[in-house]
Amino acid sequence: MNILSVRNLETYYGAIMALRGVSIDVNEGEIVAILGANGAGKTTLMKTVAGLMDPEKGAVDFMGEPIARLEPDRIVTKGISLVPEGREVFPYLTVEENLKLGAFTRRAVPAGDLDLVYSYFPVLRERRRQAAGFLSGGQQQMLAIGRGLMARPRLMMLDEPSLGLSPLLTQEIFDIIARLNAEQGVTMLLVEQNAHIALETATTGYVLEMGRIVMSGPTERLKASDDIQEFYLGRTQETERGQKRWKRRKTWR
Amino acid sequence: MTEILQLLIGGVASGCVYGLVALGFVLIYKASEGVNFAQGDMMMLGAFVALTLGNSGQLGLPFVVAVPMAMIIMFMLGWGVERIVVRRLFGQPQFALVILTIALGFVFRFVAGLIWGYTPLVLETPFAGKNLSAGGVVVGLADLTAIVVTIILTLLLWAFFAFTRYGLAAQAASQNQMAAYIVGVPVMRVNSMIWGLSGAVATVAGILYATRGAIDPNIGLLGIKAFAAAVIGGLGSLPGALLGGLIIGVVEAYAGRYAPGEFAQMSPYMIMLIVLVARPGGLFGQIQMKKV
Amino acid sequence: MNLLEIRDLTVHFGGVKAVDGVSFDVAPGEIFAIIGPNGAGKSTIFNLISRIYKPTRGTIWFDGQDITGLKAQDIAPLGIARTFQNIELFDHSTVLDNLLMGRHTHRKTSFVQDALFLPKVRREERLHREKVEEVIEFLELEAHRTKMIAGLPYGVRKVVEIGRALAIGPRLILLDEPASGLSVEETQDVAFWIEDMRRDMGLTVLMVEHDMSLVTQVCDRVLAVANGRPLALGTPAEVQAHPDVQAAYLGTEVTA
Amino acid sequence: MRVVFKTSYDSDIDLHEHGRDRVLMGLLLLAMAALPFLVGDYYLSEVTNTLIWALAGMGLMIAVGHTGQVSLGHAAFLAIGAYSDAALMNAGLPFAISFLLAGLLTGLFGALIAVPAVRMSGIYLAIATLAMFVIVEELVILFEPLTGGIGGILAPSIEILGISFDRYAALSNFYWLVLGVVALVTWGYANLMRSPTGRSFLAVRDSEVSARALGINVTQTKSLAFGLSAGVTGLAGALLGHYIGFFNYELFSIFISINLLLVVTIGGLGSIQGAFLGAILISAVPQLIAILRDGLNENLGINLAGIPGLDTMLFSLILIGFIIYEPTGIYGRSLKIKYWFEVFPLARRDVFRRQKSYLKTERMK
Amino acid sequence: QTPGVTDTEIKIGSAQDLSGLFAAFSVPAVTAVQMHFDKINAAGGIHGRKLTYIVEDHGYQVPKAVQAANKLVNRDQVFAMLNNLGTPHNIAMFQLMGPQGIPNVAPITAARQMVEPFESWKFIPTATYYAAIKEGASYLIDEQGTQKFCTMLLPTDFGKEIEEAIHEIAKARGQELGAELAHKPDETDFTGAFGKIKASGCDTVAVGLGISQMINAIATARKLGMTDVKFLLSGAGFHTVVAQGLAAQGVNDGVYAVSGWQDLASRMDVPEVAAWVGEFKAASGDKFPGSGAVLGYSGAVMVTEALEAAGRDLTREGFIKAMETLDYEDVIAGNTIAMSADDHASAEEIFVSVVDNGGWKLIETIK
Ligand SMILES: Nc1ncnc2c1ncn2[C@@H]1O[C@H](COP(=O)(O)OP(=O)(O)OP(=O)(O)O)[C@@H](O)[C@H]1O
Ligand SMILES: Nc1ncnc2c1ncn2[C@@H]1O[C@H](COP(=O)(O)OP(=O)(O)OP(=O)(O)O)[C@@H](O)[C@H]1O
Ligand SMILES: [Mg+2]
Ligand SMILES: [Mg+2]
Repeated sequence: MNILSVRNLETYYGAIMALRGVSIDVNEGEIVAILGANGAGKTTLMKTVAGLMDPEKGAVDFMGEPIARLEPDRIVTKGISLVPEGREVFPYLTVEENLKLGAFTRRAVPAGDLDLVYSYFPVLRERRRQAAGFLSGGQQQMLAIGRGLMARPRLMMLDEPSLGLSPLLTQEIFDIIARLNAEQGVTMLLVEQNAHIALETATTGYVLEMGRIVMSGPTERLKASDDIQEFYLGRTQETERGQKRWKRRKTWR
Repeated sequence: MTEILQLLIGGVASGCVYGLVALGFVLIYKASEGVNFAQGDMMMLGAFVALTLGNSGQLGLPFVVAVPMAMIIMFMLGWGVERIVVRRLFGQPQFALVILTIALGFVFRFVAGLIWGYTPLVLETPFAGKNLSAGGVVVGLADLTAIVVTIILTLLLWAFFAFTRYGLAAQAASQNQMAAYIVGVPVMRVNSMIWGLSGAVATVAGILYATRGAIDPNIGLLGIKAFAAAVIGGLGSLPGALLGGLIIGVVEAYAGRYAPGEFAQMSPYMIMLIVLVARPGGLFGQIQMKKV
Repeated sequence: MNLLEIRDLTVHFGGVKAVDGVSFDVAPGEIFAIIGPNGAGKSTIFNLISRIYKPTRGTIWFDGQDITGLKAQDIAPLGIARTFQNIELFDHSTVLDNLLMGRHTHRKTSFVQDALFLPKVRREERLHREKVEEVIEFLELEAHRTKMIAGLPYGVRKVVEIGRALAIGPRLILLDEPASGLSVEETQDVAFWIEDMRRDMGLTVLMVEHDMSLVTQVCDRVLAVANGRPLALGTPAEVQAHPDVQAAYLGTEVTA
Repeated sequence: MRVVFKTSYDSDIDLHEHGRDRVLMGLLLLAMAALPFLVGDYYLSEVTNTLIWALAGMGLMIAVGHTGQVSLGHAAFLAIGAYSDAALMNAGLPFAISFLLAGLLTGLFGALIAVPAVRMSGIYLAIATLAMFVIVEELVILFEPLTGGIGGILAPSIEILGISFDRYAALSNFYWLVLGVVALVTWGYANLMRSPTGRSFLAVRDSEVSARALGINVTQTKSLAFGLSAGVTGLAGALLGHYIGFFNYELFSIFISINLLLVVTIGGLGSIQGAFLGAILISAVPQLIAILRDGLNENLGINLAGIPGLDTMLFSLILIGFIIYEPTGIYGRSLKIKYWFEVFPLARRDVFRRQKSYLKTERMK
Repeated sequence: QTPGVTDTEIKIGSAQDLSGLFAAFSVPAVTAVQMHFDKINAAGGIHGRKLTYIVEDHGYQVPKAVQAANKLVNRDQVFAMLNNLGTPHNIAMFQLMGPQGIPNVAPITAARQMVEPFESWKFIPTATYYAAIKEGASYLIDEQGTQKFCTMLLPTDFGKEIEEAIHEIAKARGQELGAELAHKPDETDFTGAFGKIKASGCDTVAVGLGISQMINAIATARKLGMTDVKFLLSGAGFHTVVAQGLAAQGVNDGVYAVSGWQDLASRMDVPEVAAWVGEFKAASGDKFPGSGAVLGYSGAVMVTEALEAAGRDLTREGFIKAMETLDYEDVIAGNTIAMSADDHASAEEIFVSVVDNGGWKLIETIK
């Protein structure tokens, strides 16, 4: 079943058109990855779906209901949770308070959920009484993800979840994503620079460039594409150190 | 000795009034990091509303009815002000709110002048002029009320922020509005509620202030000193606001008695400067170097 | 002689031992990486070198000078530039102005001269601008020159921050996760830039990075830390092969 | 839209982007200089007043707009400027010297205040400067021999080289004097902002940590900015003293500080033009309201004088409107209008559409 | 042609505080003046000319007062000024008015600079605070047995006037002075102040504070058991609300006020007074007229009387001459208005009143 459908979304920053008519579909129980160079508009797309930005045109439907232009907190109540770019933790609140706030829409905080998050990220349990603002970059990223999990959403949107995480943790995060998806049926929409691991985990992928979707399909097919291979997986680029180099521009620019 | 005690009581009582107005500042700061420069004027309006409800020449309701009603009316006013004007500044730098509330203060004073006139009026309260005395120390009933009410209110508000879901949400909203939205906090509605609360608190402060003399549209100027109290305590800390108020009140009382004339005047501000130089974020303030 | 010598560096925050007895040397012209799990104390080491934090114990020597007691603003004039993990740019200024601010240590005019805009000021401004244009060209920032930072995507900001550090004209540059949030292609650019910094500008590079492919590609030596303590030091291959490093940091399967 | 092809770095360094701007600026100055021949006393006084407010506004703008140091105590610097200028003139110094000394003294005082104050920020600094203001106010009352205490003093009449520059006796001359001072300060200010000093101001405003990492001494930079701010405000204070002719401590009230804050915010934070536009607003709009009110009474017989404080209320409503609908200030609005004309008829309304924005705590510096 | 005068109109200007700290004086004053002018205009004006009262609001800010003066003098070209409020404000405005000799009638401040140094164009309605306090203090010494004065004052010009008057009297009578306390408008706790006063052994305190503060301070003294200390207030404290507020706090005696006009509330049996109070209430939305209203009324009457006397050929010189010939009873203010070429302080009497169960009772009239 189609859980999220975005149609011809256009979003501006003042005069700058960051999304130029984006349409994507996310089916229930899927993991969808969005790839794109920096400045492509991935974050903008996520924020628009979450209601943090107002689209100029277009529609966003969640479980058949239009949600575009709703207040962001209403959208959360409907079951969408966002792990934002740049962590955005509450710096003066403790780690535990941050996590509890993640479950704000659920009123009571089930103790089991906290333990689950702590079991994913044991560091957070160690630091649970510490102000979140003084965690290291990666620890804050864990906290942001943990906070997102606390909401028990139907659709989870993750904006570069691996940003600043160690290789080990990056793997773990993607394991968690896959597990939540498999065990609890949480639908995942994720933006990731580490295309390699993203395409491994996801079932469907979109490529966003300059505010437009330029490619989409099952990840198996995307992985086979030359352009993806070259620009996102870095496979063909066999540079030798010290050698004069030149870059091929992406074909769709 | 009795004099020292007497001064202490006087200082504590007036410190409580400062502290109460300061609580209003802190409430709003805690929920949005904004500063409401019209807080003193909300106090003024609160006192006038209570006067209209309670004074014998006016509606003449019993005091115990008039006070809660005034608080409710002022809650709605605070709420409305947030809904109608303050909300439109959402996401703008805090500085904009400072200017907005300064202008709002002028509007409030204008409205009060229009309705109640500029000539001071006396609020009738059951405690005016009634005193208790023990061992040579005289305590006005009004002073006693101020102290008790302030302590209760501070505790209540503190508990609200420390233990309730919405209290935590309000703090979260002040630290990062976007993140608060992301976790589903209705940031704007929380703000309205806090503004309403601060209106109600201001009403109590206004009534206690009024027991000491008369009220006119300009009594809101007290807000400046109360603001100083909030800052000494460290904006954002409710016990801090109370402590700040007490410090100013008590210092004023003792300086008024023992310091040479002009220094008595300057003393609260001197204390404030000293506190801020030593602790740039106030006594209980949280200002830290950003982790980079 | 070593450009940077760190001995027994230690700092505590309350009960947390963020950095605990770390020592290492960076030779001139070296590209040196610090790796380690999240919260290992890597950024804290940078903050100690740039004197944002005061060490509880230990010394930092730069080019034969003990800089442990200096103030934060005295570090840049020595020729140490840095970037921040979470990007600390001047959001309400343009890219160009941000880079020009990097030239602060080279200013030769007083504020009075500035106010009168004496010919000397103009001369200096031209020089600063030339230097900055070199950086812009090097990092291919031409298209963003007059844009406000606030409106730039994450990736470009990262590059601007590197540019601002380069504008200082440093001898040692500290890069805190230069490639985080960048795509494979952009990371490749960063790799080339780092190599050029050493080759063309004669810089010594100290960086913190989680992208092991970048580390392997450009670094001469790597220090692995965990829980604030040094774990292993050596060439990228040696360190990656170290069992503790694999357990604490890399995981079983080494990502390409 | 006019596109300038820049062929040298100088075109970025120059104050004006293209020749046309330079010519316009010249014309404006010329028109201003010719004003006494064109308008009567009423308008000339008002323009003089506005210029003095603009000067004070520029002073505050350095602190608030360019280094992010909010001050609620700038009335104190106006006072120090006014009193020290008067005292020095009464001690026999000629105006030219006492005026500069007044600015210098105020500036030094400001820089001194700033040393402990730099550790504070935002609202804390605002309230500390307010405390400073209250203390200065008390000191003014205390130093009766110099300041006239509560009673106040008459400002000495200005004479330079035998020519009177008295505000009341020779308004045109006084106007030219003010205009000259304002023009010079504006030029110096603009110069600062295009030079390393100005950039270091912006740097400490936006991120103290990175400013330090770039070798900028934050304490020094902030003190310098605050000192300059105080100095310029002090100059404005000296002129204000002469303009009003008589003053006691009540002239320099907290409302003056607030008005100055309005000048810089409504004008447009962080722009020199903003100080001027804000000054025009703060001095002209109340007059405009008054004149309109008189007109209503005269022509339509609607007498609004019976509603006390209406003028102030209307002015406050205008302020509220501005803050809500034009948070970038009048200068921001003027840029938009300029853009609209430049690309006419191609401007789209949505160019200045505002996207939602969110705040984060400013307690973490 | 005289500025501000046409065949059909005379423009009178005023710079008032309609939105600031002293609105309590300005607002009723403006109402009273407007009321009186409307009445005159309705009756055909003065010598066929209607009166226009142009009021500018300076909010007690001196720069705004100067702006207001600039507008009134240079733009509106008013004939005369009536009821300008504030001492520094008036003095600043004088510099624009003086050279043109624009009459400044009944400014709302009782500072001596309003008549000193003498200028032909300066007129004040009542005795200065200085003169009134001197008389009041003498009265207290002679009739109520005051031995030692203390003062509690705001740092304003009227505080200054009271201070100087008390100093003068104490010196003349060979009395010692007790504590002299300076206060701030936002002070709310006077326990410490009375500690000082008690310690210095005063039996009378001259008070120049804000209205609410006066109530608060006197009630504090009584609360602390200082029941036999007397208080002397100036015209600024001679206000019905002070008496009411004190009554609410249980203070019903020992508080004296000196002023150049009489209390209205206690004279409601005088038909003119009752009628005028009724009119004022109607015009102001049921607000009882206070000192401001009386000052406004008495200034307005002065102006219209003098305009009437000056005749159809109106010049400022003529108006000034006419002012100097005024001599009539002002029933509302309860005083006599009389001026001459060398006396521009109109009312002659000084009234001493005492609080009495929520009102003021006249106990002495000093000529
Ligand atoms: N606040 C802003 N003001 C103006 N333009 C902006 C703003 N934020 C983003 N943009 C522009 O919108 C476009 C899309 O930005 P967005 O942040 O969505 O990109 P992204 O794909 O998430 O990039 P990254 O990988 O760097 O995070 C970019 O070109 C950027 O310049
Ligand atoms: N100012 C501070 N106050 C309290 N604790 C701090 C402070 N700075 C750092 N820490 C703690 O020190 C530890 C090391 O932090 P640091 O930022 O150096 O980690 P890191 O190695 O850079 O990690 P990451 O890879 O996640 O960026 C963390 O546990 C962090 O919580
Ligand atoms: Mg992004
Ligand atoms: Mg780090």
